[in-house]
Amino acid sequence: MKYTQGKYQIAGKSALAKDIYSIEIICPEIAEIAQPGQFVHILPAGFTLRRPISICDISREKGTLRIVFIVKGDGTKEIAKLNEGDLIDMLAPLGHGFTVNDSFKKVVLIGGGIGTPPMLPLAKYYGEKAIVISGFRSAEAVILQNDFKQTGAETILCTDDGSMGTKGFVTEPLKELLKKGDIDAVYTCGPTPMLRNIAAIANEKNVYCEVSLEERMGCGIGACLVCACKTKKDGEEHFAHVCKNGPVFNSKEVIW
Amino acid sequence: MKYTQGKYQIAGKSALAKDIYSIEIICPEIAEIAQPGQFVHILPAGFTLRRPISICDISREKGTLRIVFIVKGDGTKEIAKLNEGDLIDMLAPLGHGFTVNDSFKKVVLIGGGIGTPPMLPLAKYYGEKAIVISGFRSAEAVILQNDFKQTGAETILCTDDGSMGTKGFVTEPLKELLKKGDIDAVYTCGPTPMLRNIAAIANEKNVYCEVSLEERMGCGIGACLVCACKTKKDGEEHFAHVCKNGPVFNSKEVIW
Amino acid sequence: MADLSVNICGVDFKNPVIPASGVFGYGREYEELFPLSALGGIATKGTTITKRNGNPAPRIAETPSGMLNSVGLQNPGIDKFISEELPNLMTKDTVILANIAGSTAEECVEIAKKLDETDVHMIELNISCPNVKQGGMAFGATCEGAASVTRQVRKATKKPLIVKLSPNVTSISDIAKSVEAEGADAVSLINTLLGMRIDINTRRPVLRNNMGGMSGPAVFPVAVRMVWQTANAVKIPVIGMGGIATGEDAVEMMMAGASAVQVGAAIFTDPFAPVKIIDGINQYLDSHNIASVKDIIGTVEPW
Amino acid sequence: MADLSVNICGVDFKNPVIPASGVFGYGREYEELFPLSALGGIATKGTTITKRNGNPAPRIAETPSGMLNSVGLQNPGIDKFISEELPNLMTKDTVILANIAGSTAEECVEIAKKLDETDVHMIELNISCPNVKQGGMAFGATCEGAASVTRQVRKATKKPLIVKLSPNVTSISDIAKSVEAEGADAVSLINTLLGMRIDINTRRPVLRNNMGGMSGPAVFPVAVRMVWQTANAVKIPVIGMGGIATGEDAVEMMMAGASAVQVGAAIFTDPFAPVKIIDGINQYLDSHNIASVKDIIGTVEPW
Ligand SMILES: Cc1cc2nc3c(=O)[nH]c(=O)nc-3n(C[C@H](O)[C@H](O)[C@H](O)COP(=O)(O)OP(=O)(O)OC[C@H]3O[C@@H](n4cnc5c(N)ncnc54)[C@H](O)[C@@H]3O)c2cc1C
Ligand SMILES: Cc1cc2nc3c(=O)[nH]c(=O)nc-3n(C[C@H](O)[C@H](O)[C@H](O)COP(=O)(O)OP(=O)(O)OC[C@H]3O[C@@H](n4cnc5c(N)ncnc54)[C@H](O)[C@@H]3O)c2cc1C
Ligand SMILES: Cc1cc2nc3c(=O)[nH]c(=O)nc-3n(C[C@H](O)[C@H](O)[C@H](O)COP(=O)(O)O)c2cc1C
Ligand SMILES: Cc1cc2nc3c(=O)[nH]c(=O)nc-3n(C[C@H](O)[C@H](O)[C@H](O)COP(=O)(O)O)c2cc1C
Ligand code: FES
Ligand code: FES
Repeated sequence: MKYTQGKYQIAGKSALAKDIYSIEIICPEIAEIAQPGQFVHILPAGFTLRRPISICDISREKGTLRIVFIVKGDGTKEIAKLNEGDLIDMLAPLGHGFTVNDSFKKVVLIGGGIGTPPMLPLAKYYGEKAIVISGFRSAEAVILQNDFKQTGAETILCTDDGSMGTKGFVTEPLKELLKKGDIDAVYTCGPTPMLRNIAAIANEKNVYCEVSLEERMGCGIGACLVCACKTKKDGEEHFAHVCKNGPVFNSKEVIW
Repeated sequence: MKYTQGKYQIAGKSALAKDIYSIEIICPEIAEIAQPGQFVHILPAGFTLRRPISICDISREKGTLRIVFIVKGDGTKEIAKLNEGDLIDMLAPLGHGFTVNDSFKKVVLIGGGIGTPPMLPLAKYYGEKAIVISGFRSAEAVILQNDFKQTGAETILCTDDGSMGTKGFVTEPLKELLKKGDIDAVYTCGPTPMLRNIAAIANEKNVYCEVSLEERMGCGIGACLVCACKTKKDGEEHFAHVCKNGPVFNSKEVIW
Repeated sequence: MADLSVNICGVDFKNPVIPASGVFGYGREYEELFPLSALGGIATKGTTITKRNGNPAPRIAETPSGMLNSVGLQNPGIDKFISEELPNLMTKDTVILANIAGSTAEECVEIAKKLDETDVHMIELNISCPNVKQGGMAFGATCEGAASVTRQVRKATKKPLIVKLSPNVTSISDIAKSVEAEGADAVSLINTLLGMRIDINTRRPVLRNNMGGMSGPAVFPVAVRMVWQTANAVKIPVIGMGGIATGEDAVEMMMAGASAVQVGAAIFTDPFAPVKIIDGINQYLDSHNIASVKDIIGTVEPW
Repeated sequence: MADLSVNICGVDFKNPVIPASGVFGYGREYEELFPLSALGGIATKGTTITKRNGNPAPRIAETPSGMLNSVGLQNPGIDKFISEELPNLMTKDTVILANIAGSTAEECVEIAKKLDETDVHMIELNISCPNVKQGGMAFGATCEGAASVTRQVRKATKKPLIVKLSPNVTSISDIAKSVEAEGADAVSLINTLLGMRIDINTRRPVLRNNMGGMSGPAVFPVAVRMVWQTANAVKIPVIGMGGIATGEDAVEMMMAGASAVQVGAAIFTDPFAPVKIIDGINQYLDSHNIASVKDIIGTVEPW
């Protein structure tokens, strides 16, 4: 694993929805090695702990990364104050990302709410082989749909209240897709109950499934053992660490 | 005593010398009642305690105050980051200022280093009746000399190293002036040893003398008893409070 | 507008927010900014039997998200407090907590007796001041010491008796139990955590008294923990303090088990802090559809 | 370039900066960022006799200028530490402090015996972990408990023995004296201050373990005070920690009496903190024309 820490310049910032911002960061040495599913660990000015945010886009040509985040508490509020030209303090790229496989013919990418951003690098990788299912509370919270379309992937949009796309949960279209039997893998990120349901569905159909988990972090690199999550491997239970062993896990390893 | 707290807009900022800044603040309700020798209590963003800074100029017409301060530690460094248009959090005007007297014919105002700013409102009040003695380490630290000249006051400049004005301490010209016997009052602000010497000299010549003291503060308004200084009144020793009983004291009351 | 009133030891507070002893003097200076009647109560500066000058200056230092003080109980003495400050305070339509801080148990008893003859609503017995050589924290450091001074003061007054505890102990809940057993009507906590800063250029302690008491947001998690442990250990009400700066902080402290809160260092940062905290509590209650602040006291559900 | 070397209990440190136990693992992850040989030493994660999973997550919370953790000594057990981590660490040209944390005195003894047969430079006996039910802070809360476990572990090893003390006590210097009397070669302090945060929307403690240990800049003044008191009470060296984030902080802690410093939470804020602190100490010494860092230890001049 390779990572570095420094202050990097922000090339651009935009608001995607209420309290949701997209930031592009100039960090060639990080962009060079970053993988889909990895994250960056950002220090909001004046805070003690860093905040983990998934990588939403990687441009090796431009030497930039893009992140998309929602203002949740004081730390993300502070990060949201940054503007084009400002410096952002990052430790990156971190974690074990998604396993991509060139031989896969058809994959499903499922993002729930602020879990959609890490699906974008996968959509770019798989292109027309990907079907992206995105789920949001309602129309105001919908983000990144054009970005997904531009990758060539097929997109399916769901909202809880039906204010945009289909009304209902992302698991409905997933079940439909899995019925046909030609899906090689499911990749997903979002709220834990959603991940658990998706893992169960994929498991039942015996489809390879990777989930991206969240846990509160200290170091972000595997040293402090703060970000424990229960996993099983070869039948044995043990505490893995989301920052280093994850955030992406084979869904069969996770103990929900 | 009347004071208020709020966030006020900065009308202008300039650098006077290395690490020394002048800030003009739009605060009509404070400017209306502020008196020479009073101070403002500024909260640097992110700090627990406020920082006391003397009022250097009061414009009732423009509704502004001016302060001049030196970057000393983290708090003043933070205040120095503020720029025109930014808001500054102030509790003001505070303290007991200088006693001015219309019947005085000739007064001496003595400022040492960053103790010169509070002399300016006095110079404006007394105009040609005032002789302003300013003392600085060296030429690079000299501030406010043009401002003093514009008040009509006579100005005498001393530097410790002789790189500008007369070489030597402010007490030398003071002694000369007091010899003539026509000085009604001495007002001074600066480092404690300087104040102590000036007080002794004025006392010896039986000239009325007021000194502006410094002490670390909490509330700034006389409630917390943090800013104690030893004084005597009617022969009795007691602990006065720089923020409320001062910062300006009759030099005879101070126990050095 | 939710119901903010609380009742502690039979005394009605219009809201649960009280400026802490030592930061608010006797209210005169803050009255320039807001009416004292807006406050739930006022804890007055710690009073000794005779006038005290306190420790030499500097008496304050800034620390990360907090501060140290070493004022050392400067006050005019109990007689002047009763003759010159209390009558004015009693007209302010708010609960007055007279904080007493004798250097010996006998001194505390004498002060309590004098206060017993006044109209003051409550007595807060400070057995936890870290800034004086005698009395102060020494009383509060052991269960026996705390119990003994409480027993004696208890006999001297029929006023509701709050004992203010030191956080500089191995088990604050044990101390709380020992003062409860001696008839304390409530406990308040935490007083300041003993700390020190050194000026590395002069190699001198920043405070002239070498050490001082730390307070402000930095200590908040320690205070919440101690209030929670204490509220689970005693049956009498707990008044919580230590680092409270916002309405949310006050709500958190009350959920931990505090029936009311005191606000210290935050007043230096923002002199309007107490009234903003009252507003903040009300906003929290309204936005969560909670009718009364009493409904949140001690409601944290441990894992 | 000043001389940064110090000697503690006969062990030479090239500089006085040591990442604290628990934040640095066994160094593998930070080695990606800087060579471990740059460090004065490394205190390894607290080791128990058998593998421990630690407490359930969340195990961390942010607080004003600080943090809480409730990891609860997750570690692979002493045998795996000795076979899989220690050999690698011993090649890194830095002093290795093996932190041990048994739940009983017997367990500590057993771990110490196993370490005695390795090349590890020093043993740091943690009698102060606030995040485990057994052992941990319980040992460190009384002089008798601290003395007893120290006495037993002392017999089990000839390695230099550092005892790591808890700040959650009435008198840390008394505890230090009692472990000194039983043959501790040094003491290190402070471990974390017990704290708690509550999520006011869910009414649940933020940490799944309800309480956790507070560290980071917020605790620095308390740590400086405790190091000063302890250094004045014992003759053995004191290793200081708690909130150190800059070279200036390290200098302040050493003036208070620390012969070396450990750095915990600051590493989360800035993974390069230990090397920046080494630089900062050097800069301070150079700009003050001080030839050796040894010349500042314990030099604060109280008023
Ligand atoms: C691997 C990973 C990738 C993530 N990617 C994204 C992303 O792309 N976009 C996005 O908006 N959010 C993402 N999150 C969630 C994001 O980290 C939190 O929303 C953020 O840390 C909240 O910080 P705060 O200061 O605003 O909130 P506060 O609640 O004030 O934070 C307090 C503490 O809790 C931690 N915390 C709070 N919520 C979470 C959470 N859900 N996960 C981990 N730590 C948390 C904070 O980091 C901080 O240490 C990701 C989390 C993880 C673990
Ligand atoms: C009545 C009064 C008027 C003043 N007027 C001016 C002025 O016009 N211009 C100017 O440059 N300075 C003035 N000072 C000094 C100024 O307050 C300090 O330089 C400033 O507080 C330092 O803050 P800091 O955070 O930069 O330093 P730090 O040393 O980091 O401050 C730490 C703490 O010590 C306090 N402190 C440090 N030095 C002083 C000091 N000399 N006096 C009082 N508190 C101090 C700070 O307020 C803070 O609480 C005045 C002080 C007083 C008491
Ligand atoms: C300047 C100052 C003076 C204090 N004086 C007293 C006092 O006289 N009596 C007392 O019981 N507590 C005193 N305290 C402690 C406070 O009442 C309170 O317990 C402590 O500051 C914690 O609250 P905070 O974090 O909100 O400041 C004082 C605190 C400060 C900051
Ligand atoms: C995440 C974390 C884990 C810790 N684990 C241990 C441990 O296993 N053993 C130990 O003795 N101290 C442990 N500590 C305490 C630190 O070693 C140190 O004493 C404390 O954090 C104070 O230093 P700081 O303020 O620099 O963090 C841990 C601290 C943190 C933050
Ligand atoms: S955050 Fe430190 S191990 Fe994961
Ligand atoms: S600073 Fe509070 S009394 Fe002067």
